[in-house]
Amino acid sequence: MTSPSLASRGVTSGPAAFPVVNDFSIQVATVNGSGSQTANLVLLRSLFQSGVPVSGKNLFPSNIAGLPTWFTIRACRHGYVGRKKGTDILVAMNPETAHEDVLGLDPGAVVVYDEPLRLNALRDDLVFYAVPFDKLVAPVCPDAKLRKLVRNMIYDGVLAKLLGIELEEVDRALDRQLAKKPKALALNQAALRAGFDYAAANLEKRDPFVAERMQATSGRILVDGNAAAAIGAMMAGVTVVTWYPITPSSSLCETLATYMRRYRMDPETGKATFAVVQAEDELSALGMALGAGWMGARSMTATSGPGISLMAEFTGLGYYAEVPAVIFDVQRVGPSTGLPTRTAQGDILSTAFLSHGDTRHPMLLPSSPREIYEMAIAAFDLAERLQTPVFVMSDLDLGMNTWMSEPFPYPDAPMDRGKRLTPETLAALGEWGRYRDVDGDGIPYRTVAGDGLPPYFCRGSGHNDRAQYSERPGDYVANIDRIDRKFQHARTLVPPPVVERVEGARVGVIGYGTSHWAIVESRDQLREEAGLDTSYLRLRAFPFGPELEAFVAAHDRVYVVEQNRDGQMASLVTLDLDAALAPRVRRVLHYDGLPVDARTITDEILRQEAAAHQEARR
Amino acid sequence: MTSPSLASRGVTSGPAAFPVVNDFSIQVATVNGSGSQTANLVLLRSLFQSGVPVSGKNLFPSNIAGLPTWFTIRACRHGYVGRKKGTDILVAMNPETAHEDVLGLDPGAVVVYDEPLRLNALRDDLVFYAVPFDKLVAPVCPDAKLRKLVRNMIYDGVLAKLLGIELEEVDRALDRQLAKKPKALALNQAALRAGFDYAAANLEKRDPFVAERMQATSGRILVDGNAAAAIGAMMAGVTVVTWYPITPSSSLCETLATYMRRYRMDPETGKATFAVVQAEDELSALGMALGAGWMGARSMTATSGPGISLMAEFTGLGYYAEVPAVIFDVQRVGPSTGLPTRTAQGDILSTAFLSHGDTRHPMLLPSSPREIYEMAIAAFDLAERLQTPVFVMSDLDLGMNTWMSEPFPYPDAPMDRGKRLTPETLAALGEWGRYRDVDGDGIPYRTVAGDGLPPYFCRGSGHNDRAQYSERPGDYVANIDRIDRKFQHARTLVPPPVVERVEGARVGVIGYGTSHWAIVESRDQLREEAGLDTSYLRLRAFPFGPELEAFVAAHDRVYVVEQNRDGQMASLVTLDLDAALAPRVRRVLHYDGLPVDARTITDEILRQEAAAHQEARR
Amino acid sequence: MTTTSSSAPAPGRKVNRIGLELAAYRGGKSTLCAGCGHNAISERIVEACYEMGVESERVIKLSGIGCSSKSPAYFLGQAHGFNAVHGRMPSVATGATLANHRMLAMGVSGDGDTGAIGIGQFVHLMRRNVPMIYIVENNGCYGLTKGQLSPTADLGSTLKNGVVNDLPPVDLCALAMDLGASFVARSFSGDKKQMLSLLKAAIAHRGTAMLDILSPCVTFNDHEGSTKSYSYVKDHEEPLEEISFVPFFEEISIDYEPGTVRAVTLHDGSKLLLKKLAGDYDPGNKAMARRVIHESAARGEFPTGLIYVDPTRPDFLALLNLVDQPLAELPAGRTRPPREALDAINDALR
Amino acid sequence: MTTTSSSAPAPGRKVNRIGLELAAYRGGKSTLCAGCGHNAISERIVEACYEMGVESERVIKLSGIGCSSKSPAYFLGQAHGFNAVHGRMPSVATGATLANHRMLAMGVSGDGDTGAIGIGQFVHLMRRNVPMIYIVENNGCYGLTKGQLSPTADLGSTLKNGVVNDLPPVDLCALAMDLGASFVARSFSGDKKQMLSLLKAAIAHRGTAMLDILSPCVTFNDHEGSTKSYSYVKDHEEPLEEISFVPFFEEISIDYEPGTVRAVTLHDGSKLLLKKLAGDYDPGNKAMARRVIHESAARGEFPTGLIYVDPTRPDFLALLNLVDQPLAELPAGRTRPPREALDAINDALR
Ligand SMILES: Cc1ncc(C[n+]2csc(CCOP(=O)(O)OP(=O)(O)O)c2C)c(N)n1
Ligand SMILES: Cc1ncc(C[n+]2csc(CCOP(=O)(O)OP(=O)(O)O)c2C)c(N)n1
Ligand code: SF4
Ligand code: SF4
Ligand SMILES: [Mg+2]
Ligand SMILES: [Mg+2]
Repeated sequence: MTSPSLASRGVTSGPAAFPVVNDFSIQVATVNGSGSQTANLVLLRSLFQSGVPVSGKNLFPSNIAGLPTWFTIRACRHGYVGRKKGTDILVAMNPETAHEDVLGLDPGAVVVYDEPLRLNALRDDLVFYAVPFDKLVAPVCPDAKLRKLVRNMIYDGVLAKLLGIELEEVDRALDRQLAKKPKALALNQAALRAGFDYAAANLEKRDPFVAERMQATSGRILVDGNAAAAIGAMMAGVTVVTWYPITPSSSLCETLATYMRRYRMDPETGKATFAVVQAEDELSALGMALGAGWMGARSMTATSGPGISLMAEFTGLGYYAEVPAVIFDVQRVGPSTGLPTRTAQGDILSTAFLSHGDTRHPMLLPSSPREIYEMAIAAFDLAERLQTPVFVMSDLDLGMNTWMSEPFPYPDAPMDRGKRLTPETLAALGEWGRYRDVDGDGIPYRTVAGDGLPPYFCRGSGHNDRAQYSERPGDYVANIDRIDRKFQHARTLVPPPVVERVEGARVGVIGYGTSHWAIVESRDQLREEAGLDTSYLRLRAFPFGPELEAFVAAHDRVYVVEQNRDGQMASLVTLDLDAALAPRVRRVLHYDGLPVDARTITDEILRQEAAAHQEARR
Repeated sequence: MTSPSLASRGVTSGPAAFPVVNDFSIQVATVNGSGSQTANLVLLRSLFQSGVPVSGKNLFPSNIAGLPTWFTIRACRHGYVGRKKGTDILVAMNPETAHEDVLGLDPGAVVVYDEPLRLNALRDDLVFYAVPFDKLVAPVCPDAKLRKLVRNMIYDGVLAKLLGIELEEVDRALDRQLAKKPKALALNQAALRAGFDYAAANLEKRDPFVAERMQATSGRILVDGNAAAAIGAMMAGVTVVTWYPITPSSSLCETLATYMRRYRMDPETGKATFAVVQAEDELSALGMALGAGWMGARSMTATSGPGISLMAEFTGLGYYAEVPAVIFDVQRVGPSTGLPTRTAQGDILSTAFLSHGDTRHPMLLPSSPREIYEMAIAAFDLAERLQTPVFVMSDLDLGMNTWMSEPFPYPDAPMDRGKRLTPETLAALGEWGRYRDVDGDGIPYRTVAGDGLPPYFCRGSGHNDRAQYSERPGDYVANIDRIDRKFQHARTLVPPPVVERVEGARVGVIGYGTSHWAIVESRDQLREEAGLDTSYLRLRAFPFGPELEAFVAAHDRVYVVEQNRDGQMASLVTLDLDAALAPRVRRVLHYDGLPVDARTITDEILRQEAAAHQEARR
Repeated sequence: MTTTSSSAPAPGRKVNRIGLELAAYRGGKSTLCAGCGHNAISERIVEACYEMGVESERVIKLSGIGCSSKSPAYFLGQAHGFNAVHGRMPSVATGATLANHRMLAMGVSGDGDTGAIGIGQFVHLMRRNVPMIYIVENNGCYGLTKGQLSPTADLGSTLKNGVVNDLPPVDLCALAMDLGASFVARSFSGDKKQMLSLLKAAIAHRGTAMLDILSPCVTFNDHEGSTKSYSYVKDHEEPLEEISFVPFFEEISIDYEPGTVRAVTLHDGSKLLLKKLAGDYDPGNKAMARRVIHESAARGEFPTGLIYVDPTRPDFLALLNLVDQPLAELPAGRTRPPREALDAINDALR
Repeated sequence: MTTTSSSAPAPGRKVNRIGLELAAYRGGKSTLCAGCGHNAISERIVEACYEMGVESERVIKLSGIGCSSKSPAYFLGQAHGFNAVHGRMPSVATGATLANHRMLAMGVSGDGDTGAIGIGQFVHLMRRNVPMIYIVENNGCYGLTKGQLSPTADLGSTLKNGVVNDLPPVDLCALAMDLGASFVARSFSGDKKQMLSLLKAAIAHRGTAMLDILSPCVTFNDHEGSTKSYSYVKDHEEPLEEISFVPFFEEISIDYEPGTVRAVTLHDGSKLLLKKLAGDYDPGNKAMARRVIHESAARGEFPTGLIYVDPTRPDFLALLNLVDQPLAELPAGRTRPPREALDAINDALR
């Protein structure tokens, strides 16, 4: 909750102009379990409905109730939706953190606070607005027990007034949120109005931040990445979902179950075209998914770091016995239990090489809800085409925070169920071998129980191309080399990177996943503030395609931006490149559990650029 | 069981000289469970006692009885003890594989076979000796049920005669092997003599291979690496051993338990100064070891690939909560169950990065029984000094095969129990923080329950330097950076590589573990056959010390030789080097489950050298 | 559960009701030790499937790792098989049945595979009553890793090297029953007749049929001092009843005095006829079953036979309200919601 | 087991037999929900340790992951603690006791931590009878991950969102007892008196003392329809006996009619006095205990109190024949064999 130099704040980017329109971040500091979620989402949605690009990030503790929580809403007319370093408007509801929160603000920031906290005494370079929450809530909510919940809506009213958000939009947003609970709706409406009226009557606008209607969100939806992944998996036709609860992945399967109950019940019989099973742990969750994949079903599980570690042995089985399954890893901060409610891109290396022996696994790298929706669909196709576990590497920021998104497009391409033996193929091949590469892509044909075609014995121990047990050195080498050929072939099947080459740029940025949003903003900062043009390659999958090497070759230095300590993707990139290009790879790392912000990237790239030039001059 | 060009065979290395003295490999083909182990070890030991350098490698199937097994004894006056490609003398006892075994031999090889198999009809370019085993065994072993077991000793007698091994040495070796079973001893003595006498009377020497007394083994011992590791662990003062059976690591803990029952019972009370517990699985085995390590005991477990995968989550806990434990990984061929009775160096990458989040772990890389003995001791010191799980990466070849070794030296250095807080340190520090780095090496002081010093709460979740639960970004970063500092500091604590710089050599070889023995031989081949001088760096630990980069910098090309498909150590080397040196790193890989042999390395290095020169000429 | 269409046997060769010879049910050549109890069990599985007229194509064979877990390769060569990882067959089997509920799933495990590393998955499989046959080939030791004690080794039983087991055994039958398995039996690899009847009954049952089959390891655990040796088990097994199995496609032709035989009707209509031996054992009575298991164990005996059965407990798949067609076989048209569904979802998020 | 030297209490403040105030046994401030059953359990642990005069320095606290598993941070601030990984506390605790058998090990787990992911380690810990107190704070759900069903949820119990549990519960007491735990009890976070007596008895016992404590999750599982809500548990708990605990350092001062009270003498000499309630319950009789557990479960009741105890079964460490000094504290001179030993080893390999 610290914030950087003034230079980095919306207020002063460009000539310090009043008013600052649609470019601010609001941080609401509360305790969890206090019901502030409704107020925060209503505020977010009001801005969104007003056409202002927004993003919402919830910073919550790893417990259930009573600890400090911060919800951040960023409104940005430029469309930047990454985390912004520093807060422009603080809503200080939590006595426990209020002092520290206020002391961490940059000069000029705004503080809306609960009057008895007397925060205005702390500093004189901020704009303070005191609000007597308890006094205001009492009349609108006679039932004292409910006041805790309703109280928060007051700050929505205050902010609506201060920022100039149209009250009808707030009302509409509130309506959406509580449509099904008319009693709660009425109470909250009253609280909203109480806040608004109080501000109108008592608070004189003394800060520059203003919300104005724009047209930048029309057609968009608001959604979190876990829901997007769930919708994608459902549209991919998943039939077997096995999972074990773990933050931040639980809501992926829970949302999926909810959607499936709605959209995947057989219309005629009312029966389910899917099974969702809560397993006893992650080993079992993946074991079930593999059992189902072996039988020919589209199966998946979702987990986070500790679960990935527990899945190591089974992942190796899937790799070597060549069984499809889709695994969503909604990454959180490790190692071990780490920070379960904070975000990271920290499982890249251990997932790429998950399990003993020579193994490597395809990973998809979504950066937005729309993309994880599409990649969820792609992942099932890839798992069946490649006959191997495929990982979708999401993270807490994507999975649990609220993002604007294009609506999800209907998947027009038919499902790719991979190389399933058919009577025709069998006739054409003459003789079938489960693990025989008949066309050079390393991918053999498979049969599944019940399809009436020849059976085979699936195993994690050594086997020849007819799936017979074998300890022969030659059989082993032929098989493991073929599996590697398959992995190399995967380079041509996975989503290619998105490349933006800028004419004349000598510096490239490589990113992936949620780091994307801060990179987009940082590249503008680099260009606008330092005149540094950068090209950009956004990785969307491992193994990499040829675009990566071409990109690195075309630039003097490439900065791999990621959210871990050890430069995990940079390591994979380095190992993949022609070694002569290795010196061009640089690392920009951020790993404190908060989503990376543009300023951090900009500062670090400029620092390294300066060093590189100094080096060159020497 | 295939063999390469003639050029690679002892017979023709140098001018084809008769006789070929002390330079041959014997392969005994039997079925497992047939009791050939005694005969093979006796043969091995007879040569050893005659002063001839030997090594014995058992190629056995992953079942208990009835499948083909090959035991290879290499005698080599030059002292090479790596696997030799190709067999000089085949003892064909197994009807099932006899044909294939014979067809795979190089011309000029010798076949001692069971007469009824009529193998001599198969080829005319080999030297055949027929032995009527059943006829010979009947008179010396009246009890028909025992014949199967005694029968094998006959080929020892035949070979002793053919090769000219002194019968007294065979007798002595037999005595050692069966001293405790006088009945079996007598039967075997008779069989031995029957074979010897039969050969004397019926077989005319028609091959060049001869064993002659040398003085190259005096003072040496014969031992397998698992026993050596066990002895080392015992001498290291291990007190808690928790394990789960798995080939090829089981015998490590079983041997350790045997030694401990002998040498670690309290002389006064007859009570144990150790606990050996067979856990219910590998997760539990490591959990117990960590529990004991946390309490201040020296604890260990031993496993192989599948166990390593299962230990992923707990390893991350050990890393992040900073709990010592020693883990022996006796590597076998993966992925998954793979080839459980074949050797590999295939867990390097997955162990280095075992567990989700940013983790990395020290690994020691023993290449000989003597070294694994010493490294076992070092591992306990390192685990306590670094307060983290330390892996000793052995393999099946080292662990289960029979090696000549220097006797184990008594550890003169006192145990390093690491930074344990004492009342004095506490007084000097003023205030103690469990995770506070007070002197820059990244290693904090620790206390353990029962020591009377301040307690702390150990956890795998986020914590500050006083071991208090914390989700603060700054606390997290400070802590994880310190842990990385500790890891960097480990570079200076782990065993340094063994470097042999050859004046003027432009090519370097990098190896580790059991690949060493074939590398030694290959370097001689490269020099003698191709005039290629090579320097050599043998890695003994990860993380690497500064010697590695200096070595690479001093050579045009370095070949990392290892026994896996993916060049796992080469990857770690590449990532560790100054990127400008990366292009110098080349890979020589062998991964068919047999120990790598010199010829494979030589051929591959020469192939790549030729390509490099051609490249340069273009 | 997967016994289907019959065809007239061709004259001259001995065939079952679907026209197949016994040989059609065999698998690869065993690589287990000669005399291993596990081999006898494989033979009984072959016979049971033959006699029941099971279609191999509708069977899936699953296992973990161990000598026992190798056996699926040695029976029913025409069925798909999955030799998974150590101790984790239950989850793989659960997933497989979810994907295709029409298959007859047969799992084979060992006492180490199930009782040690796999006990967690075992517990949850039993609790779910996943429809499958779960066979534990129980030899009280780890055969494949050369004879270490397993969690089913009895208190006081000794290893070949003299080590005495000082921990109480896990009783897999008691555990399975308490957790919810709907068919629990114990047998002995040396008792061909009993095992065969139990296997056929397990095939006819719907739900988890857990068979704990004492199966001596002749290489590592067949010595004096072991309570899992062939002779010890033979001397200490205590059949609860004399069992005959009458498949649904046959008439009951056995004569018995009224009151001496209890008949249990299984899911597919087959019947188990239990002729009373000692006492009036009722395998439908969990409390009695529990008492008998624990009392015999205290006496050092192994009760064998059908210990517990509840043909009515719904199996795990029944709880999931699945469509009839196996999930794995659903066409895309039934698994990808229509465009309107996605439109509605998008709209709700606007 | 770790109650030691007493000192005279300073006048004026209320102290225990080793001169410490209750406050000395407290831990950090709880971050659990207000009203969570787990908090009540922490308080009882504090009281039990205070009343027994336990030395905190001789206690180790262990846990897995979950709301329940957080609790060790909230009691006995002067003891070492280890918050391990989900479901794996048993192995860590086993290793810790191996290293130092003089410590009083207290493990706290949840029903998810123990019953789901951790059931395998639970089974083996019970079987080994590792000397420790093993508390399951049982709320029938996963609190920390927001209320999913756990394996101890009862058949038919509903989640807040209406989902009905259709699998039978794992009865941890029955399981622990059958597997070999030597002290098995059930209590309720709302029953202060009973829990306190049981905790003190657990401290006095040597071997695994497994306490399954029903501990309602007020946030996710306290609604109508849940069988683990505060009111449901209160209405359905069925005490087996009225318990009083007399520590070894006190005289029995309770009056009772002869024949109405059963006394159990524990390892350290303390006594449990069990006043008979319904029937003549004997916690030394496993068969009776088994019967009562299963019968009450069938009635939808939870029997509470001391279910089973065997003060004589040797604990796991006793089987290992360890030297008296804790292994972790042995000096190098006792753990590194002398030079002659190594010489002998080398010689044998020559
Ligand atoms: C994760 C893992 N750990 C250990 C092993 C080694 N292992 C193979 S089989 C086996 C025990 C088998 O015992 P059991 O299940 O009783 O089968 P049996 O051989 O006695 O029939 C073990 C420990 C393994 N394959 N995988
Ligand atoms: C390996 C792993 N999987 C999943 C989780 C997520 N997780 C944390 S606590 C918990 C369940 C806790 O339930 P319970 O043990 O009953 O404790 P309660 O919170 O109800 O007290 C889960 C699944 C985890 N931390 N680690
Ligand atoms: S070792 Fe034992 S269990 Fe394994 S095959 Fe041989 S007899 Fe059977
Ligand atoms: S969520 Fe439930 S279990 Fe967790 S602290 Fe709150 S009440 Fe207790
Ligand atoms: Mg077994
Ligand atoms: Mg719970």
